[in-house]
Amino acid sequence: MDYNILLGGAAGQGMNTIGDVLGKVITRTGYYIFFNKDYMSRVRGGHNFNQLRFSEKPLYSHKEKLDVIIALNEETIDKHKERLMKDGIIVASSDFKITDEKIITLPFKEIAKEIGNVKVFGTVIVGTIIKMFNLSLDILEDVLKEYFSGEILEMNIQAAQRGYELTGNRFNLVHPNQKDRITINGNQAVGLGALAAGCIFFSGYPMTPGTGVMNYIASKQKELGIVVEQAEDEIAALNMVLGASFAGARAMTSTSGGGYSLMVEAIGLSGIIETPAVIVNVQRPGPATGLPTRTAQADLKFVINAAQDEIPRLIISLRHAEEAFYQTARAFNLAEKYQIPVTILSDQYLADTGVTIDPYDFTKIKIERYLATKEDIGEAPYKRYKITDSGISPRIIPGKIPGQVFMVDSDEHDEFGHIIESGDLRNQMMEKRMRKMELIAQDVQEPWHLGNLEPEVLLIAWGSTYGPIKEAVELLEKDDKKVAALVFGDVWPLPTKLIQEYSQKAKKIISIEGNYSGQLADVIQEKTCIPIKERLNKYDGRPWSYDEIYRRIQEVL
Amino acid sequence: MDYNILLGGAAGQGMNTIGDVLGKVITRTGYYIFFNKDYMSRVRGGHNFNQLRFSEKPLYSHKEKLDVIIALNEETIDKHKERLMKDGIIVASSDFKITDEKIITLPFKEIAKEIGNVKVFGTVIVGTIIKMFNLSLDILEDVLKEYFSGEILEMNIQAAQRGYELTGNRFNLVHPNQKDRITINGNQAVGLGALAAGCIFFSGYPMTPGTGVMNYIASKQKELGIVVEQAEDEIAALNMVLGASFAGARAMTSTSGGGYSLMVEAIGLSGIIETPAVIVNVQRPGPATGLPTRTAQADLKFVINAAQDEIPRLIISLRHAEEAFYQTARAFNLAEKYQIPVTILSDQYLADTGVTIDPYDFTKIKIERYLATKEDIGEAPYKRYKITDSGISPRIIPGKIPGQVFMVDSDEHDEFGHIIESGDLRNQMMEKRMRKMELIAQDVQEPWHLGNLEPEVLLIAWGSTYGPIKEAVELLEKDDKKVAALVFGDVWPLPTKLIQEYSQKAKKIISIEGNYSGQLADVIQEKTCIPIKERLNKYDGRPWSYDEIYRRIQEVL
Amino acid sequence: MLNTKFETAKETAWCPGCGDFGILNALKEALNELALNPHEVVICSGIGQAAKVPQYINTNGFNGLHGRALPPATGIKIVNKNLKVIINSGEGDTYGEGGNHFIHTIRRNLDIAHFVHDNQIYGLTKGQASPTTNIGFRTGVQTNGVILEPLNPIALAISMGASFVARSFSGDAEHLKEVMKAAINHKGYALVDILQPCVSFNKINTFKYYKDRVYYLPEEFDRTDREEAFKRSLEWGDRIPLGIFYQVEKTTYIDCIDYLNNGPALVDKELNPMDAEKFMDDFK
Amino acid sequence: MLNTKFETAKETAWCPGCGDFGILNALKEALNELALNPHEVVICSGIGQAAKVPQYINTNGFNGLHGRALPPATGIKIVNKNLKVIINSGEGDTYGEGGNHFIHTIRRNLDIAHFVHDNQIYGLTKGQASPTTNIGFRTGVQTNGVILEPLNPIALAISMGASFVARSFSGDAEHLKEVMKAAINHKGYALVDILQPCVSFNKINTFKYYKDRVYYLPEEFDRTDREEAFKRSLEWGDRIPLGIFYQVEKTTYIDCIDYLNNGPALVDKELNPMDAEKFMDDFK
Ligand SMILES: Cc1ncc(C[n+]2csc(CCOP(=O)(O)OP(=O)(O)O)c2C)c(N)n1
Ligand SMILES: Cc1ncc(C[n+]2csc(CCOP(=O)(O)OP(=O)(O)O)c2C)c(N)n1
Ligand code: SF4
Ligand code: SF4
Ligand SMILES: [Mg+2]
Ligand SMILES: [Mg+2]
Repeated sequence: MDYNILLGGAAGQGMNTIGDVLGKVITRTGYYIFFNKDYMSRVRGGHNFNQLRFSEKPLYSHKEKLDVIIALNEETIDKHKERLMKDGIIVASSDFKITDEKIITLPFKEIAKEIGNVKVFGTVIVGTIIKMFNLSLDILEDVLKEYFSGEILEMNIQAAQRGYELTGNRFNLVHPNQKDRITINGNQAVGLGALAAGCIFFSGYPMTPGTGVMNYIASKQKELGIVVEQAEDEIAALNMVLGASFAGARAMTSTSGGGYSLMVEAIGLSGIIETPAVIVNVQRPGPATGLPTRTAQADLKFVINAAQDEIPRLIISLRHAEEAFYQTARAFNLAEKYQIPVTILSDQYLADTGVTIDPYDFTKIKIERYLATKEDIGEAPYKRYKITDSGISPRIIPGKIPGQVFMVDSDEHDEFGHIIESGDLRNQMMEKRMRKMELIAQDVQEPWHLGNLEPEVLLIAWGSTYGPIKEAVELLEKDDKKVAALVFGDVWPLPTKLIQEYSQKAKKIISIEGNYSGQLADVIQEKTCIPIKERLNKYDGRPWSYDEIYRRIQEVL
Repeated sequence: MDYNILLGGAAGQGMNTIGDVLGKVITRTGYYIFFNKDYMSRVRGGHNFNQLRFSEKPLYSHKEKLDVIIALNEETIDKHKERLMKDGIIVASSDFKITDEKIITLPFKEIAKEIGNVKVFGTVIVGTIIKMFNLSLDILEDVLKEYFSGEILEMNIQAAQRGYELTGNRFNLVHPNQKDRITINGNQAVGLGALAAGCIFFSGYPMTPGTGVMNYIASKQKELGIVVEQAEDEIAALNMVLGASFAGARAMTSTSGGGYSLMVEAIGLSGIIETPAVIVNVQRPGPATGLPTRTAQADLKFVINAAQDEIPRLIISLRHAEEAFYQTARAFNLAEKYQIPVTILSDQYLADTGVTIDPYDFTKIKIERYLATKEDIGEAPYKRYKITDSGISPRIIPGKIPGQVFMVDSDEHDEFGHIIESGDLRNQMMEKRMRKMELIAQDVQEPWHLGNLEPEVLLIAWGSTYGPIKEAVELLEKDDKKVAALVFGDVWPLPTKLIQEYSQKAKKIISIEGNYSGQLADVIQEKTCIPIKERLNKYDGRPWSYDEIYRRIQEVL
Repeated sequence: MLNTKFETAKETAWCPGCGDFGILNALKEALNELALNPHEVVICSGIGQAAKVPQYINTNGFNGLHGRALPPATGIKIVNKNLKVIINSGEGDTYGEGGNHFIHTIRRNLDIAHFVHDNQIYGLTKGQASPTTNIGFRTGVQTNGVILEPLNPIALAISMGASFVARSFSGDAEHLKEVMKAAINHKGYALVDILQPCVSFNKINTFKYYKDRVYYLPEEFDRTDREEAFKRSLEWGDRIPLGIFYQVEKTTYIDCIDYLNNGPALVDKELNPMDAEKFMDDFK
Repeated sequence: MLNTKFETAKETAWCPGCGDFGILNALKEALNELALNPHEVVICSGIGQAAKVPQYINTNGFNGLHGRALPPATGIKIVNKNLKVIINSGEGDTYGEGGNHFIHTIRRNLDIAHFVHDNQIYGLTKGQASPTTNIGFRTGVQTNGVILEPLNPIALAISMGASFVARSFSGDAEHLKEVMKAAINHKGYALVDILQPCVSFNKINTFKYYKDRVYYLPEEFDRTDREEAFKRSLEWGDRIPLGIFYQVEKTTYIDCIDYLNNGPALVDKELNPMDAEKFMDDFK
């Protein structure tokens, strides 16, 4: 079973709450949900929609076909009814003028008015849906209790009951039983990962869709006794993070492409002062302001090459909310291990989409600081940039070892961090820093492999396209197509083993990306000279869905 | 003949004036000079040196071997005497304590004191050198008249004469006769090109070595009635340029890598609002502050990929002061033709090196504005972003056509520049903009070819390495090596015809670049999948010299 | 809809009740009363709710980057002094991300008018503290309430030597329009900080909040006294002064450059490559 | 060479006669007299001649990007309140490229001391106008002389609500040292704008120029009166006041956050992944 509900209306109509409440009820009933949001860059009005798909099996993508459309306004029906399945239904308020055989209009607004609060209108609808899917009104009431209290809670419970009574059961479900899963989105997963990893300082400047990470961490700052500081701009944000990190804190910032642009110079700084930083870029379509609330995977080559000259760095793209948590924690460890900036590439699709997964295993998170002790560095004057075989120099933090001081310097410097002009020393320092890339390359994870082991067609992708591709590949395999996909998480330094291996087997390589030119394909060509000529690129600001990928691949096979 | 004079001392000792004056005398005598500067990031002290090479044939590189060392301090002798030819000489002040058979010590300081102004000390030395090379004291006096006046001039003329009388003729030269050439450095050539191209607004923030472009243009602002505005930061600089350009001005900014980092967001803006801008990045070694006064070619991949998402753009690297002038003018035309940001990549070596060339032919400069007229756009409301086959929309400037207004918008927009959310329109706009890349690709110039037409070894390079490679290839050809070089000027979009062609012929391809990893080689791999495995990379902040390239290529042959 | 040349058919994306509507209307009426034509005007903005103004008015517009409304305005005005250049943007845009441009644009004293929609919140990004948010205000980021001292734009502009510094309120259409006209007519840089209720994210500084507190600077207030202006600018809280705090004549940027002042606009200059040929002599 | 714990063997790259020497020496003496140890101190700077201070003193140092001295200082102080955080940088670095951080750092009121070497010129890049260069000053870029109104750091800081605002002069070692000590001891953000002759590029605002003009704020001057301080701050020209213009007690950033104020420094916190495990409940 695999149901798909669309909830559409204008900004400000409370759609997110309806979706969240419904999602919680469904999750607690034992289903996996996939809950994505399509919204405009405005606070009221316009046309937004959420899609809530659920199944007793894990879900990885939204889908096109709809079973239910819940229309908070008439526009929703116009825009989406084409996607409705033959036996699908549209649930609408009885004051709507549109007529269509699939529409069930119900007096949601009237009931809300009767209860005495127009705002409970959404809860009436939730009640109705609960009934249609044979879900539990008790669970719904539990969830409402977490959202509301007092009189408002009473009204909502009443609203739920009245909604529940409005109609009958429509979809015959036998509910599963597993109940302690979590439903989390990408921004929350990154935030939680950062908290688990011991991030004690966060500085950022709001930018959709990266703000969610800051919001999440801020919501826990008091409880954990950590600090989230809103900076005056993104330049300040990353420079504050570097100051905090220099002083010994695990520190992080999050933004989107425009803010990342402003951080570019400080990314170079992180590289040359060898001070760790974790920077989350939640991608949205550009150029410049672009489409603020939509999705893209179009900053790959930008973040790989951001800042003048060359530095060692690591770029991790996130494929799924599940790994987002673990990868964020890993980012902190590797940033400190190599004393480098680590960029986490997320995107709006991943960031705003709630998915149901097994709870994270916090015991798997190890905080590895790689700090040198007094004993490690000995009595001699401390060399912050000691030239070593690995390229990694022992790192201490200021103020902790009486008698030892050090400085970090954005100029090219000697082992003590003091400014130099010598070509020789410059070479040594550049080589020392870049040597770290060789070790990082060993820590880098090969792409995830999906599908056939001896594929004729090899799909190449990265980041959040993983989910849709996973479902598409499963369908293609059912059609007996010899298809495999390599979906990259770590993208820089580029892991090349599997791509070398599979490109030899496959007759055809097709990249699937969320950008105009096929950026990962370019990077693969740059690093391996394996030509990737067929490129499926999507850049309309919307995520790939598995059905779309399935269709497009069928076309080219 | 081919003489090489080194002038070394501390910052603040007047070395640049000595070099400039001497250079002018030599140029006016009919020689070609190549005058490069090696200086530290400080105002006084340290060790700086200039190298003045001259010949009756055009010169393209500095060289290692020296004929004369003029030592303003003792350190100069220590640092450079190894490079002195067997019959070379060192000219030093008689108060120096160092002894060496090649040293001629002369009482420069005493003479200056006798004249009554220690500052004329440098002119005494120039007088001496003039005599040694059998140059004309009259020409020297003419040059001095352009630098000084009144009493100071008198003292300098006296100093020149006294210096001239101090020693005899050392090098036997028969002087050539051609006399109206110019000696110009890369920053001046870019500035002059911009003025010729009708740049009427320049905004920048000082950053070595990019400041020279701003200084040059500023020096002419009053005479031409144009404006140079020093911005509060580089972000403001490029945004001002975009405002000015929107309003109809040809406008420009110059900076170095750190400043370019800060311009990244506005480069994306230029792309999406389709407003032309010319941005000069005079490269220096990074990361971050790096080595402020030294040279590098390490921002190539950075500038190609700067800014979130993708925009059409053109990157022109400068190979020589001669083309710097014409390419800058071309940059303005192409920026307006395609309504894009054009980045000019220069570097400290090119920027600060004076070379003698034939005067520029200003009649070759055509100012092509590509602006639409009232008639072009007609009566209907004007569409700034009209979707056309070429991707180029008719551009007008505000205020000129009563009844017509328009807006530019950093958000994704419709044909009128108004913010949109539609995926369809987004696709159309993205495609419209990126379609321009196809046309730009046709305007892009193939690399310069040097050497053999059927080479066994193919060298690949870009930008200012051109000069040293040119001389090195000539030497290798004299050794009967079948060597050719392709030296790229336009680097993005990458012209691929010649590289495709020559890579088929050559058995070995070697890239020679001024960066750590071989960035052009990477770009070629990305765009053509032609593997470039041998890479000679220099990243010590010093320029390649032809002798060094010659030696390194011999080693690998 | 008003009946001016500046109307457009475009539907706004603002929340019903937002103070931005009042500002947009006042702006259109001010332009209209000043008998300006749409093509003579350029409105520059950054990104934010306020910054959408150029989208909804029939003039030329430069809707640039967040925080960067002023530098393009500067470039435009320098190269074409004949355009009326107006900036409408949010206080986050202006005093937050764009703070550096704000202080340096004042120093340039170009003849431009700057209208800051000050809702004491980041509206478009859904309610984080802005530089003018009051201490104690709680948001999703400032979960314990704002602890940074709010920036006082009036005091700051006066300290930077701005030649026209005013405050108005989106809730008083007439006052706002008149102050806007004065700002546009003022020869030099003119700042108007406009109190603007955000009905969605600022439930503290509401229409009523402002209405209860604002008062008008008295007729006899001496707008040319900088120290007095500074003193008044510190008033904030129970009583919030509206009006022109400071206005003096001061040479503008264009005044200082002879050929800009007395010549045609830069963009009207004929371009000829040969004009620069003589500079080659320097290199001989 | 002085005889403090803060000496280093490193040769400076400054011009002989530069005012930066006096500032460096005063700083070392001030730290010495405050009985601080090198490892307890971090000096942050941007890029410029002034910004080389951390290179020449035996403390911890963060020599960051041009214009960006303050944000790292902010990050450092927030996570380790036990460090003495001092910023030394040029006026171009601070008020030009870094202007936005300057105004917002004041708002945070962290307990840090900020020493601005104000030579009214961009020294390291060889003599362009800085935000404080006087009108009319000619440079290679400002070929007709500066036309932008100079930024008045004292007035600006006072308008922004800084809790300690002072001016001193590199030519008066004793005064400078004492003001530095007061700034370091001040609980909260303390600005000292220091007049500093640049012998190479500023031939107008020389040692003598300053010496002839400076005077000391009188003993009886009331440093807690903001309006009076503002008034005094406008004095510039024939007479330039030195001293502490304004000093008040104000809650600092750290004061406002209970667990920072009463707990250990953030960097001394034990990190344990399990502390966050409970937050998973929110997602059930
Ligand atoms: C570089 C960059 N950083 C952040 C953002 C996100 N952003 C858009 S509007 C805004 C704040 C707007 O606040 P304000 O200027 O007060 O305008 P309002 O929406 O309140 O009218 C932010 C932070 C952005 N677009 N670009
Ligand atoms: C992003 C960036 N822009 C420009 C520069 C070049 N730069 C270095 S120092 C400096 C000015 C320094 O002036 P100031 O801060 O007054 O210091 P001073 O040298 O006068 O002490 C500039 C513009 C830079 N390093 N980085
Ligand atoms: S969020 Fe606030 S500022 Fe934005 S439109 Fe709504 S009410 Fe206005
Ligand atoms: S240039 Fe000026 S500021 Fe820099 S060291 Fe020399 S005198 Fe000092
Ligand atoms: Mg606002
Ligand atoms: Mg300075």
